[in-house]
Amino acid sequence: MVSPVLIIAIGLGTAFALGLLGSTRKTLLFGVTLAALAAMATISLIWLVALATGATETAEIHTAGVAPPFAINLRVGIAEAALLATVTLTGLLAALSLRAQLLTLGRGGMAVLLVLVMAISGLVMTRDLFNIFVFIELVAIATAGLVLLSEDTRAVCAGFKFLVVSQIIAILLLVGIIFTYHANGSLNIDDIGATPVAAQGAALAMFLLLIALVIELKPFPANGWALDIYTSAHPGFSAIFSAATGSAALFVVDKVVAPAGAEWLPLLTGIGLLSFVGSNVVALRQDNDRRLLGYSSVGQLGLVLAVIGQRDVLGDAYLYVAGGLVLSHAVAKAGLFWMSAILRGRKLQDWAAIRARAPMVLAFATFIAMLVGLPPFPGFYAKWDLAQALVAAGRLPVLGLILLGVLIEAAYLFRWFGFAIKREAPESGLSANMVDCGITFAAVAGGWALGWIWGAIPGQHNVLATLPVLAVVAFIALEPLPAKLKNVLAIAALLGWFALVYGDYDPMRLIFAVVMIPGGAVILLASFSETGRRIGFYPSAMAMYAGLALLLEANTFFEFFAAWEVMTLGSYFLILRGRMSEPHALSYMLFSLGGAFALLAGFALASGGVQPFALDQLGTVTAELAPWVFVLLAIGFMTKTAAMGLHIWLPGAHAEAETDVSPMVSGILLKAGLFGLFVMLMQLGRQSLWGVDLTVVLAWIGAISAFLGAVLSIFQEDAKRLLAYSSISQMGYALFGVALMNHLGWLLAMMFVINHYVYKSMLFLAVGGVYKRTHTKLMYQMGGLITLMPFTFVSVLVGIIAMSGVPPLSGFGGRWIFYNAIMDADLRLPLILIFMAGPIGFLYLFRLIHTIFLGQLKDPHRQLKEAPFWLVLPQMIFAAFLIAFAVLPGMALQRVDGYIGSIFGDQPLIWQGRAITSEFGYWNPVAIMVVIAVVFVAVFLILIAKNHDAQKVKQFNIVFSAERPYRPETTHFAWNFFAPYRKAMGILETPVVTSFWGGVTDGVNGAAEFTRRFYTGNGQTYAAHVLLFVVAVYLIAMGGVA
Amino acid sequence: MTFEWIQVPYALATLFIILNYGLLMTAVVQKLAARVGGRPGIPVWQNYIDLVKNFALRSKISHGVMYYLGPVFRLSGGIGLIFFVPTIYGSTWAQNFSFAGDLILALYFIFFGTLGMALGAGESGHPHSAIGVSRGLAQVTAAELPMALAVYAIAIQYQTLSITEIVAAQQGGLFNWTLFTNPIAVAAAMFAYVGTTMRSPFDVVIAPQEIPIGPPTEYHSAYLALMQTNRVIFPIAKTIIYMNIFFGGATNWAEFAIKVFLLYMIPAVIGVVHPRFRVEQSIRFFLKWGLPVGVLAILMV
Amino acid sequence: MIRKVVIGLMVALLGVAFWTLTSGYVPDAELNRTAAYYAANAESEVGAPNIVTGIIVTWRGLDTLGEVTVLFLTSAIIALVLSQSKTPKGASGAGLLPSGELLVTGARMLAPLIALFGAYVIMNGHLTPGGGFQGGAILASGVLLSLLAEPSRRFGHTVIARIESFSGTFYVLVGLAGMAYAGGFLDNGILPLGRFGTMLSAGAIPLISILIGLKVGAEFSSILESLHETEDA
Amino acid sequence: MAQIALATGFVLILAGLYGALTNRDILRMIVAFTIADTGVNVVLVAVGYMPGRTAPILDAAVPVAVASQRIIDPVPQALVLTAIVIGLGITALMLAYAYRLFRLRHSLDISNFTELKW
Repeated sequence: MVSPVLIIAIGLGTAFALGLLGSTRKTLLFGVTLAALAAMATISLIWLVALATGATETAEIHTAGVAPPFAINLRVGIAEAALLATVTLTGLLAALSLRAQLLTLGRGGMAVLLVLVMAISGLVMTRDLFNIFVFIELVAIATAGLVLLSEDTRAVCAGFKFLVVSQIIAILLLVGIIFTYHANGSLNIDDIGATPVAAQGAALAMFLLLIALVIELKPFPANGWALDIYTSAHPGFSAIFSAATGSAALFVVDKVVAPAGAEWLPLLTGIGLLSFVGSNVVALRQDNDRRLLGYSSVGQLGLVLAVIGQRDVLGDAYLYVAGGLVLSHAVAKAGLFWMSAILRGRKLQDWAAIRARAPMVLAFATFIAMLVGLPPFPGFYAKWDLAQALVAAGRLPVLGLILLGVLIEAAYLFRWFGFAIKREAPESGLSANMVDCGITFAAVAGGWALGWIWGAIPGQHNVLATLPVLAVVAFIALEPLPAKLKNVLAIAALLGWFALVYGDYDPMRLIFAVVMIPGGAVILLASFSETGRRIGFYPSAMAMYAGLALLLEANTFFEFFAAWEVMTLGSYFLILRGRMSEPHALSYMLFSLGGAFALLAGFALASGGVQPFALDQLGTVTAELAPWVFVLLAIGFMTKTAAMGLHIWLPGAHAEAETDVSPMVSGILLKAGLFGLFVMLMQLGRQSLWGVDLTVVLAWIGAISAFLGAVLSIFQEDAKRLLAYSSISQMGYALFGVALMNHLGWLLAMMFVINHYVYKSMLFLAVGGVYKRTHTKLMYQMGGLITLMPFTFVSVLVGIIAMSGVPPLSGFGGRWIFYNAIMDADLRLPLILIFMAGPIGFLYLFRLIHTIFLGQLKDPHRQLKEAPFWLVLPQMIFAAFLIAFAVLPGMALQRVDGYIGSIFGDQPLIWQGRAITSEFGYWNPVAIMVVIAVVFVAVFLILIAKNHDAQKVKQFNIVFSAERPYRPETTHFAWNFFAPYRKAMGILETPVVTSFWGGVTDGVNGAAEFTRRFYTGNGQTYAAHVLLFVVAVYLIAMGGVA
Repeated sequence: MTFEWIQVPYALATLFIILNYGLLMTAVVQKLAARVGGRPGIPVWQNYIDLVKNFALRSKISHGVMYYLGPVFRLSGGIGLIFFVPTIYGSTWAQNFSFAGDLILALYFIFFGTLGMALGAGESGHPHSAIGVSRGLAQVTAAELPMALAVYAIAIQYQTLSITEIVAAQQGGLFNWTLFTNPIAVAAAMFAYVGTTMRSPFDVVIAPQEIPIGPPTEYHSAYLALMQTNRVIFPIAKTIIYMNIFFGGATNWAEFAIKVFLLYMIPAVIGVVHPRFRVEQSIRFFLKWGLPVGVLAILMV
Repeated sequence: MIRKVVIGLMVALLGVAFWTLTSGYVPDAELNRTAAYYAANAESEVGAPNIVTGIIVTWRGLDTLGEVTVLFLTSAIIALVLSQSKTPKGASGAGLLPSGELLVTGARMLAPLIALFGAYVIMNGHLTPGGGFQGGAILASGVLLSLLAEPSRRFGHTVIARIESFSGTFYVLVGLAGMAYAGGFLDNGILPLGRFGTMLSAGAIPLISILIGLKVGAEFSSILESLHETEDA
Repeated sequence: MAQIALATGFVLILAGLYGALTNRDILRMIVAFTIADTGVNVVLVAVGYMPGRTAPILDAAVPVAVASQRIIDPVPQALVLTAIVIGLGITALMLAYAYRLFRLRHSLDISNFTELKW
């Protein structure tokens, strides 16, 4: 094992020795620089591997041959080694990114870079307070030098501002160090901690020391100086500044706070949280990519600072959590900065240029997922463990603020991603070259590797190692194949997985599994109509299905949550593919994350920090916590089912998605929320909070969703939006059913799971097929398509009959169970809304079929053909199923009924032959079907007997009060179809919820706009901010001590 | 209850009786209304004449499949409704096919014909038919609401959804009728009853004085004949439901004839003396008056 | 004005913090354990009578290496900063009047003396107050004198750069040698401690002092020269 | 005695900070920071001072055996040396920056360099 001191020696020695090589042979100089950095990185990695595998112990390195505290000593443990590896690798890659500038400037620049990397490494290793000061100053000076490598002349101003603040930091730090020395008689960190001395002023000295180190972390709002560096410096350097310097500075705070004592932790937490939330809020209004990354960086540093402040409760998980966050941030931020070197434009919209290169999009997605803490990246595991620990310690406000910050960060990061995917790409906005791309992908590889490592640590559940997620990775690799081939593989994968697992599921889970997995495969049939390679579709779709598959497999809270997040991420990418879906995908993502955070908090509350916690132990949660767990989980799940109030993401997201995506996200994805509700209610049962039965609240929400969803649906002009609102309504029914907490209510919800999947998928495919032909989704622009698209018409007709509950199709079964279910329930009032929702549902469905297929055919549509075969095929499968399911509901429901009976301990339905009898009524689907069919055929025969020779006339062969209307094709009645309804009940259409969320968004954005005026650009003002910050924290801290 | 072949002729016989009763009764009611207005009115056999005439018409056109099927849906809806509801309590043969389903089936099957009719008229391409359909649907959804609530109320009251059992519970005296045991539910239901029989003030959809809109103007010949057939049996089918669940049902055909006639007269009488509502006024009316009564009904049970 | 008041207020509040430190300050009556260790072991461990030099060069040698690096960085960066905004060609120093003979001669006479003094201070760093830094600064002051006396004169950048690089590299190598042949990085025990209090004693301290002196002198000279080249902007 | 030195150092620091934050001229700011640096150095040395003792150099007057009773704390002296050099380095760097800024804009008023903001 080589000594880690060599990292310092090599960096420094090479920096000095470059002068001996002469200043003209610049390529040689650069080569030597790279070799030195590579050697430093290699040493770090050797140590990292050795320490991680337990091959060696934490190394204590003494300088000058004397033991500490009398000489400076260095330490390399696992944390140090990981940071060293990060620092040196970032340095190496940054050198490559900066190659043009370094080659121009010659040895001076290279020497400065080497010294910078050396100094950051030293900062990580050293255990001596004053030595920390020396290294900090080295880093500061080197930073001021490397800032100048930018072609941007504004960098000079930024560098000066930075120096001014460095001076203030140096002053505070030195005063702090010397008085700490005076109080403790030692400069060695471990020594200070080991021998507590209660000298007067020691606390104040420690305060000065800590606050100086904290300012080094660029806390909001005293960070204008740092942001200017991010904005103007060369991105290659910004990567170091953010990833390496930032991580090292955090580690220094961590080192120093250990001896300082736990009483400082709340202060760090406070500063960290303020910084995290504040920076992210300000970033919302940022449109310069690098400055945005800057805000994000200081935010992330704040987050980790807050985590450092929680080290007292994190215990053994501390390194895992803080490390996960730090490394995620370092890799992602460095990668993003390097990527920004490839982009020519500096606006966020200019990132649309990366769309031309799929791997770049993958890279961008990877980095953003890492920053937000989504699986399978370390930040995700860290977030989970952090939440567990915080809740176990009762620090819910801290968790709340952290999650709020993450949500805001996700808002601007995913908005940015949306820009990249959807905005118009600037011409030649990309100056890609092998080296820059290579560096970026090194970061991507690093990110995935970290994800694997974090999952593989014993005691964790490795998301990446599960079969479905591996399949997703495989589909990323398969991207170059043609879409049709990939589609075959995708269907095979889904069916294969189902064949693998279906035997293990109870009937209820099995129903969900059938809907989600083979159900997904049926919808994928429609994807055969796509040509080309369809880049991005399959990994996203498979990620969603992987999430769903894992959701059903989940045994522990963590597995459930991880699956949930995988599903969310995949579906977000899927939804974003739609033509106009940018804002909707964003709101989908934000609501989903918000909901996921509610789940996270709920799970954490329930487990009390015990990991892993089995899902079926949820019921063991203590009585006073149970209602809160219930509330949090229910909010999380209802976000997914788009219950009223949390629904505004759904219409846009479902309506603007691609033709075959809409049925996936509507027919399948919504069921995940229902599944969650089932799992929750099965374990928790009824809960009351302040005397209110929470299931009653759920029932009310369900009823309101069912009603308002239907009302809003009838006013839509866009066919897919109509269906989307209808989903809100349908999920409301299901939610109501679940919330009834009786056997039949649950059976009702299960029936909705099946039915809604079938008819909503079918209708979305049908409308999608129409859209493919007419290129419009606005119903009043269509009409009379029945003869041109007969199959599509049939599927819509069947869908509508089924959905509105009219006998004889399967929707009626749902209604029948519903009535029997409510006979048992004491809930009366919400029923009124449900009763109203039923007929209103009939209205919008009629409108759908009428305005598209009946009425006047529009001139531009005269030559239309039936929808593509691959779109029609699944519809026909669905239609056949609906009819079969209507006649034989028992084939799916009987076993579920038995299973639910085993939960509630009753058996209200008696399945006798083909008839079903309940305590109150009876239902014989076969008889209904036969009677209706016979009557229908009989009447039909009478009519044929009389009118078989009816003259077929053109559609415009109509008269109106004995006159033929002039240009009848212009008189199709479709716009504002239910005008009387709008007149009578239009008030329900007032977008109250949308206004509410809009107000929230505007408020946050307004706060961001207001706050960022704070950054005047004046270096002196920034210095004053720093001083003000110090004084403010001083007053608060001393107040806290006193 | 299971199926036996004998039930088929039984059901057909019931249908036949109801059809003739309907043809005559609607004419009588119309005549009464005319007399109130000081006009002589139609002869009581006028409906037969119309039916025969329409069946005999030779000029017939078709706008397409759905147009063709519209009346079929419509009449199937009417006949089906009769078949799914027991007509005479206690009668062995007037039970029809009520074993197929209970009250809920009847309630939802009402929409079957409406849907088919609307679709058929829609395909005719006449813009005004769509206006008529949209008005009719808009109104009926609001009007049916009190009925749904009332049904729920009495289903809870009798703890059953089976029509036969509901009727059975009302036997043994006038005061066992739902009308007296649960007057609020009945009041609510009557809002729906009046609202859906297409009589003034809720008849803007088919009123002859309006612009001629809606399905009846689109059809002719045998199509119209089928629809006319339905026009006479459908209100009766619906009235049978009301009679069964609110007014003690009927134990024999005479009782049946009287009860149906009296019930049918309620909207007729109201219609004669009330001016017409526009659709949004109707909707507001039902929400403002019918709905609260319905709510009261389910709260009082 | 408001700005000044606000800043004044903040500075005053900081002053309160400092006042707390001052008023609560009690000078140590005894050396603390670290200082006591140094006092007790200066002879046996580093062999340098000047304990401060012993601390600087050996016990806290890493700080000193960093300190040298600070100067190295500064000089490199100043060269970078200034090279990017060179004054127009021909303007540099050309417009100045030639210095008087008296000045030039005096300066040339003094320069070797200054260099000698610098060398003395460096060499006696471990014995008396002084050392590499102080000596290096004195050396650089000789360069400064020359620059002031003869503004138009140019020093050889290359020579200074070579000295700078050589001394720095050698310093690191000496440090590594400490790791290989003695107790650890920058251990001065690679050379015999010699007789306490003599010139050639204290192990590698004189050697390191020389390297530091050369390095510091070269860096300062380089900085001065870079700044000098801009004087006429 | 020690407190006077400390107080002097602190006053210098505060004066320097006040000057650096209120003078808009970049050169004056740099000078002000130099004053503050000096103040820090005074504080450093003052902390190591012990009344009635001598410099930490072992010679005939201060034999090793009694050194710990005779000398002042050598550590702050070593630290201040480093601090001085680092302060000097940063000051030089700031001056170079000032020069560069002046070349850019022909102004030394810091409020003129605010393109980067928000």
